Amino acid sequence: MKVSDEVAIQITDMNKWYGDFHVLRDINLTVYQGERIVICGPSGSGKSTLIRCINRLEEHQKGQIVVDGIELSNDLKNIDKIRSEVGMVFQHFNLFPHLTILENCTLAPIWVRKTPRKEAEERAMHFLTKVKIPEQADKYPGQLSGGQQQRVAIARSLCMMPRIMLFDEPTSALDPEMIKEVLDTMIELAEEGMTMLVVTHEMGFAQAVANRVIFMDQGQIVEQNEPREFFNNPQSDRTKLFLSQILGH
Amino acid sequence: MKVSDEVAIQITDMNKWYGDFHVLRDINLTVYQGERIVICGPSGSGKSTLIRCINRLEEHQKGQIVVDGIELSNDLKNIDKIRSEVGMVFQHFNLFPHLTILENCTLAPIWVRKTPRKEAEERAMHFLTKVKIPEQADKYPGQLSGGQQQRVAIARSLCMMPRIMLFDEPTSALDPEMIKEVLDTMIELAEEGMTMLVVTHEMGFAQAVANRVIFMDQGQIVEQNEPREFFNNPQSDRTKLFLSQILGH
Amino acid sequence: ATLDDVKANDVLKCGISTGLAGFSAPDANGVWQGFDVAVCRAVAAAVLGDSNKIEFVPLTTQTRFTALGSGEIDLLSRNTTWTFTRDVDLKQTFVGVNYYDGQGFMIRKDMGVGSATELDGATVCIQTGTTTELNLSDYFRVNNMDYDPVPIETNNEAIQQYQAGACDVYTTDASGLAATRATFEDAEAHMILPEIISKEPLGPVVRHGDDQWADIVRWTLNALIAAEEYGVTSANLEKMAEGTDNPEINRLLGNEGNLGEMLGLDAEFARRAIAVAGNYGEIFASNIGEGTPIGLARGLNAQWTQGGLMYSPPFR
Amino acid sequence: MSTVVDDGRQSFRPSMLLYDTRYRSLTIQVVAAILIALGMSWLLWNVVQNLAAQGKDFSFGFLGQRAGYDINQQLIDYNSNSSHARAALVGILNTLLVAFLGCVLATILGVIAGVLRLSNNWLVARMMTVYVEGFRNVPLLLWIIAIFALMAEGMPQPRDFREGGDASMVLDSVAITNRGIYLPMPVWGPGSGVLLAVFAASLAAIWAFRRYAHKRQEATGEILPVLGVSLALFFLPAIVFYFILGGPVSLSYPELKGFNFGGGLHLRNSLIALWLALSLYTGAFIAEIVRGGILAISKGQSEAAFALGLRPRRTMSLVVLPQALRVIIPPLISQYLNLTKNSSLAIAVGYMDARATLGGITINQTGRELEGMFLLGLFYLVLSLLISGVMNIYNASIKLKER
Amino acid sequence: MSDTHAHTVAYVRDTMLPPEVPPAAERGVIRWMRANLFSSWFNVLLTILGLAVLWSLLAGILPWFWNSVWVADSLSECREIRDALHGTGEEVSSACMAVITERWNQLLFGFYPQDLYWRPVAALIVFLAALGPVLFASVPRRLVWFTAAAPFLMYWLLWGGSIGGPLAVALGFAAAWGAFVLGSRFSGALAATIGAIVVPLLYWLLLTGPVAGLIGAVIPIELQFVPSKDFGGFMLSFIIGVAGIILSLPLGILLALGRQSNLFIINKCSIAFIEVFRGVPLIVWLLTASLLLNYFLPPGSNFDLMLRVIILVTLFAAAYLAEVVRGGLAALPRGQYEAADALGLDYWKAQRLIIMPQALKISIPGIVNTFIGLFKDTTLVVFIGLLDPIGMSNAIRADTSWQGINWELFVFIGLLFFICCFSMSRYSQHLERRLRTDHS
Ligand SMILES: Nc1ncnc2c1ncn2[C@@H]1O[C@H](COP(=O)(O)OP(=O)(O)OP(=O)(O)O)[C@@H](O)[C@H]1O
Ligand SMILES: Nc1ncnc2c1ncn2[C@@H]1O[C@H](COP(=O)(O)OP(=O)(O)OP(=O)(O)O)[C@@H](O)[C@H]1O
Ligand SMILES: [Mg+2]
Ligand SMILES: [Mg+2]
Repeated sequence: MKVSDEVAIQITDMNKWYGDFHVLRDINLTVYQGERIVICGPSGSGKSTLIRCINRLEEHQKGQIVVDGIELSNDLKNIDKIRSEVGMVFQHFNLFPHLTILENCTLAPIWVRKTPRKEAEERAMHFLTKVKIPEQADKYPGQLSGGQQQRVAIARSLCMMPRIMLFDEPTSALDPEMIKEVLDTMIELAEEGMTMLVVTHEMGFAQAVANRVIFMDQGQIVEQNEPREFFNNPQSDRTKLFLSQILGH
Repeated sequence: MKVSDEVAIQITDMNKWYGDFHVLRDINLTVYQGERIVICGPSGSGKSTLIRCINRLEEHQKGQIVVDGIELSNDLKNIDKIRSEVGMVFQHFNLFPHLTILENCTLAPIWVRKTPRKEAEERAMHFLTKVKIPEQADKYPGQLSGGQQQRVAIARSLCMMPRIMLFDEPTSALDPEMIKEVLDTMIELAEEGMTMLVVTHEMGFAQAVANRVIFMDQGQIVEQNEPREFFNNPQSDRTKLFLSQILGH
Repeated sequence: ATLDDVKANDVLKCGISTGLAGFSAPDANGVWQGFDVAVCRAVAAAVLGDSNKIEFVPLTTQTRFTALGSGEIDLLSRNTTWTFTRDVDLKQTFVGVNYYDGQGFMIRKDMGVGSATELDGATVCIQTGTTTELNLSDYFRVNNMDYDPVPIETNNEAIQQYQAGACDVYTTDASGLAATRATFEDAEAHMILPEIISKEPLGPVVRHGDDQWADIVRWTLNALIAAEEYGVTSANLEKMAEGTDNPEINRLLGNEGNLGEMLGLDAEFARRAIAVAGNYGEIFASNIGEGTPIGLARGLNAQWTQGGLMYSPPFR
Repeated sequence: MSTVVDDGRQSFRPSMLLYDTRYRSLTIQVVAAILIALGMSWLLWNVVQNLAAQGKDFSFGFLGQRAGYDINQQLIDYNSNSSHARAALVGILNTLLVAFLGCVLATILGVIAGVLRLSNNWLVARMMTVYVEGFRNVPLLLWIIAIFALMAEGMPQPRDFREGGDASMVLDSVAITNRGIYLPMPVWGPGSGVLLAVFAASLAAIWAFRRYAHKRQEATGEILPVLGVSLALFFLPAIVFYFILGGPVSLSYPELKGFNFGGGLHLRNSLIALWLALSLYTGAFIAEIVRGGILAISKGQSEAAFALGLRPRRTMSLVVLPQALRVIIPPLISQYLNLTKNSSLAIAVGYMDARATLGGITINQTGRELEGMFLLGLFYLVLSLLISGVMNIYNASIKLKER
Repeated sequence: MSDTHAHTVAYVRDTMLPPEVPPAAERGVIRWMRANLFSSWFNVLLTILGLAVLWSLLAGILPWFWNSVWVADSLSECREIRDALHGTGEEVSSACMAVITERWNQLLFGFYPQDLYWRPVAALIVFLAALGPVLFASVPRRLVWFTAAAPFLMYWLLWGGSIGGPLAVALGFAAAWGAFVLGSRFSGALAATIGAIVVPLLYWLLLTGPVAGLIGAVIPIELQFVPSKDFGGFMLSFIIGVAGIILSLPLGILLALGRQSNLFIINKCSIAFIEVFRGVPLIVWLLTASLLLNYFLPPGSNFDLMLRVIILVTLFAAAYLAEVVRGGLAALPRGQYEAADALGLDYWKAQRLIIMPQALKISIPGIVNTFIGLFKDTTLVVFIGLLDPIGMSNAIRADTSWQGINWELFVFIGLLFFICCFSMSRYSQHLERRLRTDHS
């Protein structure tokens, strides 16, 4: 798997507070183009917050986040630019229930990218085929299973042709059978060289595709390493403890 | 496990109709003190109705039910007496959401048994400890998981010191992990010699603790036997069919 | 100016009552009829040449003056009493009197009351928002009597309350009482007490500060009154309009002089006004006179020549 | 790779007013504030112009002038020589009176109808459905007018109470006429102070007894008959003392004098009609709220209580009601709000409420519609803000319990 | 592991029992009566009480209605006919329904010209048809255009005049749309929004008149003009109610957004507006419309009372709708906002494409209920001299022929309102149920 030297995301000394609560502390992270990073850590450690900061669903208070050469600041234009570069897949899919699958996928290209409808639909069908549900295009989200919905959510993000994809526990709301469907889709994506940040506890996935695994605790990056080292030879005690719980059960 | 000769429940030629629908037909059943009976059967066969008749949540129209020597009739005093002798655990727990766990457990002892509050609370804590959630006593039901709620429901019934416990599919609304918690609690109870009537499809539980398994269909008791015989050597065709479905999946 | 507006819109906006028997009420075809309405029609005919170029705006007691003040209507012809405060303080201009009324009392005969002075302690039904309330209060206070007012929003409800005996007495303008009594199933069982406790000169009202318009309405009304005085009726109007030997009639009907032009209208304005429904007497007779269910006698509203108060200044 | 870092952090550029999240909201708010202020001042400017054109001013001086009209129902002293301000006050008190009475009766009717709609008595449940749907789907105004008319036509006139008339007083003390209901009125004689004191004492005793009963139950589990004892404490001492003191409180009975009944307490038809109509109408809405509240408590709750041996009455008071009330009370209070506002329909029956005095006759007599309507609106606004304030406090308090 | 004990009886049933009929007391009518009418002494009491009430009501109403006189020219004629039929001796209660047969058209349409009754009816049909795309998912989306055009069509049908007027006004919206599209193409979204507000305003202020004339000249389609003072009866109530709801919807949405907004000034202003309009009774607002609105407009401006009423009713309804829509907004999961953000949609696009379509759908039952309330409340316009059904009944009773008649009119009006409101409220309950199942 190739990883270029180009920096996709550069986070420097980033800090975030919720009110008085210090959620993220001095985060430093460089993600290269084409890298696939898995983030894990105990609940409440700030994983979600970290990736939500990257497309500015949350505001950080200190430090710098540069995505694709654009610094995230209060400038709305930059935010818009970054958001259309960065796709995000949520734990609960968050499909738009009042639109068909196809409309879900074409909405942002049409209204944000100003793609002609026809082109947008073709592209949507392309990505829906990729996630293996082209035949569902005219259904509504409520008519699909969880796994299918999550794949639609992935296709919806892809339709914006993002250079970076963020996944926030994309499989944790799914039944075991469906997890596999979604992971397969993600693996396929990874193989195509998409830059990906994935919050997940699916260690199998991490071992299969990640370039790097990052372990967070109490708002800090405690350890990062390539997957094999990370799982077989964790350095920090916290990581060891965490891994014993995760893998044990 | 000891089973005494004393009769706890005696049902003779009992019939019940819902409107024109004949739900229970000629039920004859004798339950001895300390016996543990599992009732199973296809959906709609009248299992719930049968055990609800025993504490008069439903009225029967023909035949006789004698609980602990008291015949169930329209006499309100008898009904009250029987209800405080017979505990019941529902499929959906039916905890009182506006009261804390402790208050749920002390409500009936205080208002029905006229126990002083202190004593009632001590007893409640005792039973909550028994079902392994003493630390939740001050929470509200909405803050507990399903398995915890069902255990509270069991504790709540136990606080009335009933001589007989009825369970109506106590685990069927629960997630798999939680089923175990609740079954463990019930097994413990069984081991203490409580008279129990349990409507359940947990065949493992039946084999582990039941003295007798009763199979119902179309409002009738079709077969009853001790568990080993019942599972290994069912007599009636219906029972065979039912067991093949239940155990198969 | 109002006249220009009216001409420009080609319609006269006339404020009337939302419903008062004999004075303004819609018939089965939705056409407004009545004594007050006739004044509007006469003005419309005089100004616009067509008695149907009117927009009737039904008004309640509460909304009438505001509607006039804000220009929502050009002319208010809604049994409105001419009082000092209304004229001076509330800034309305009363242009004349088309009906001399007075507040009276109606009571069941079998109550055995013969005079308003015997009404001590009575329950009195009364319409709110009118001068009636103030008059009533003053009358009982002056005569040192007690009463229990039952204020009601509409005439209909007042009648219903009165008929059901929820009040002993119904008080309103005597014309209204008569009109009301006439429709009772047992009209004979009710009487109107002899006392009239107030003066209620009812007349059309226009906005303060537009003298020309006030003159037009005033003289249209006067034309109707004068026409009766001179015997101009709808029957002989055509003939008289050809010219008579009475110069006053000639001036009235526009055959002589240029009274119409002075008003800013044409010479035949009065002729058209009279042509709508006849002279004052005819209007009276056809809407509220003794031949109608209302059955009002002319009384004070007879011509001055017949002992009444109807008196038009000369057309000269 | 080189990153183009936007170093506009420090330096301020005008475009940031629009595109910088920090300033953007400020910009929008300032623009909105300016627009709103402009709109307001435009309206005010027009008012000033119009007032000038009509030669009027804006002043509340008219409130001090003599009102000159009579008000038939006064909770405080008033006659036609009083000022307009006092007339307004009389009207406001009348509004509050009918709103209060209406809320009480509407609640009673609504609870009864809501419970009966769930009754297993088919006939009664159907009749309650007809009541609820009938009142909810026909304009309140029509009901007010109809009930007023019905009362006028359906009840005897005072003269029917004369010799030979076909009406008579209930228990010789209450006269129900089509002018209203005449009730006996208590007359406080000497010694009635003692009676009041006794009454206050029994209220205190009830409170003390309840506390004692609670303590005792906590300690021994015994349940004392709280309701019975409370009722006894409420009535008995007062009655006993009444006779001991030789009946210090007498009743003045209504009596037919002249045209009307005199003496006693007169509840006017307009008040009763408005009160009934408001209560019946709002009661229909409350019935639905109550029904919804009870239905929201699943059957499982009462079954669980029954299975624990709780009697139906205890089940109601300990399990169903505490839960149902949480669902019921917030919408109930907004119904109170509606009822209060709807009481302004008093205009249809000539009940002299705030709208009729301040917003009606006073405006009519003085021509001060701007000032009058302003005060009237302010009164209603303050009233509803008060009521909804209470509602918010209550909502917050039950939320707290749920945690 | 269970040990056998003495009592265990293995038992197998070899023949299944057939269902039996329940004992006599548990069957048919008897059971029904016992269960539904006489299940306890309290219920017996209730049943008897209920029957007594029912009896007394029916005994009063039925003969009155049964003896109705349907054809007569006046109340006195009614009485004569009644006396002729039933004799003068005793009091026979008899309704004089002739007032309805003679005046039903006024109660329904006011003074609308009789030969043009088809127009309000057609407007009603247009209204119902326009609701289709909003209320039913099965109706093709494209018909939304018809819904958008419906208000103008209804206006034209009701008031008549040249088709130029409504078309010219509608063009303003087209202009707004055009300005928005052009603006967003060539400059930012903000410019587009400003353009979409300013352009139509300028157009309406300056150009509508000439454009209307022009269109009128080009397309000479004209209906007879009917002034709004001829509107009355139910038609008036309905128009005020419908106009109030339709016009208040955009304002209500904005207020709801304002109330949800975290911009301090906008938030507080929205709250103030909502509280003021909800806190003061409608009748006070109506009196304001008739007594005061002119004070707030430039001197000399003066327009139709009905229009003024519609303006205040709109503001009033907007405050209520804002709360309804706010409920719908609150019911949307946060994820929907976040997903829209993450896709790069800006605030207005997210609102328009994602949030509002869902929130409004959830709010439809609430909107229908608001409409029912408003429709009933339109009867209050009687107090400012508009001739709604109740006002109309007053006017009819001012005719000497019908003075003194009451109940027949009340019953007729009440019945009509009941039918309208009851069916609407049933429908909204149905919607609520459907929404509940849709969402769970
Ligand atoms: N909007 C918020 N306001 C205040 N605190 C918050 C908010 N969102 C999250 N937090 C807190 O911030 C901390 C980090 O939250 P975050 O969701 O990032 O954790 P996480 O690592 O994703 O956990 P999980 O595995 O449970 O999703 C938690 O302690 C959480 O309680
Ligand atoms: N209140 C009722 N009125 C009418 N019929 C009822 C009522 N309750 C239950 N029934 C019917 O009686 C039959 C027996 O119901 P019951 O609940 O006892 O079945 P069950 O064996 O417990 O089934 P399940 O396994 O689904 O709980 C069913 O056909 C059911 O439809
Ligand atoms: Mg998370
Ligand atoms: Mg069951």
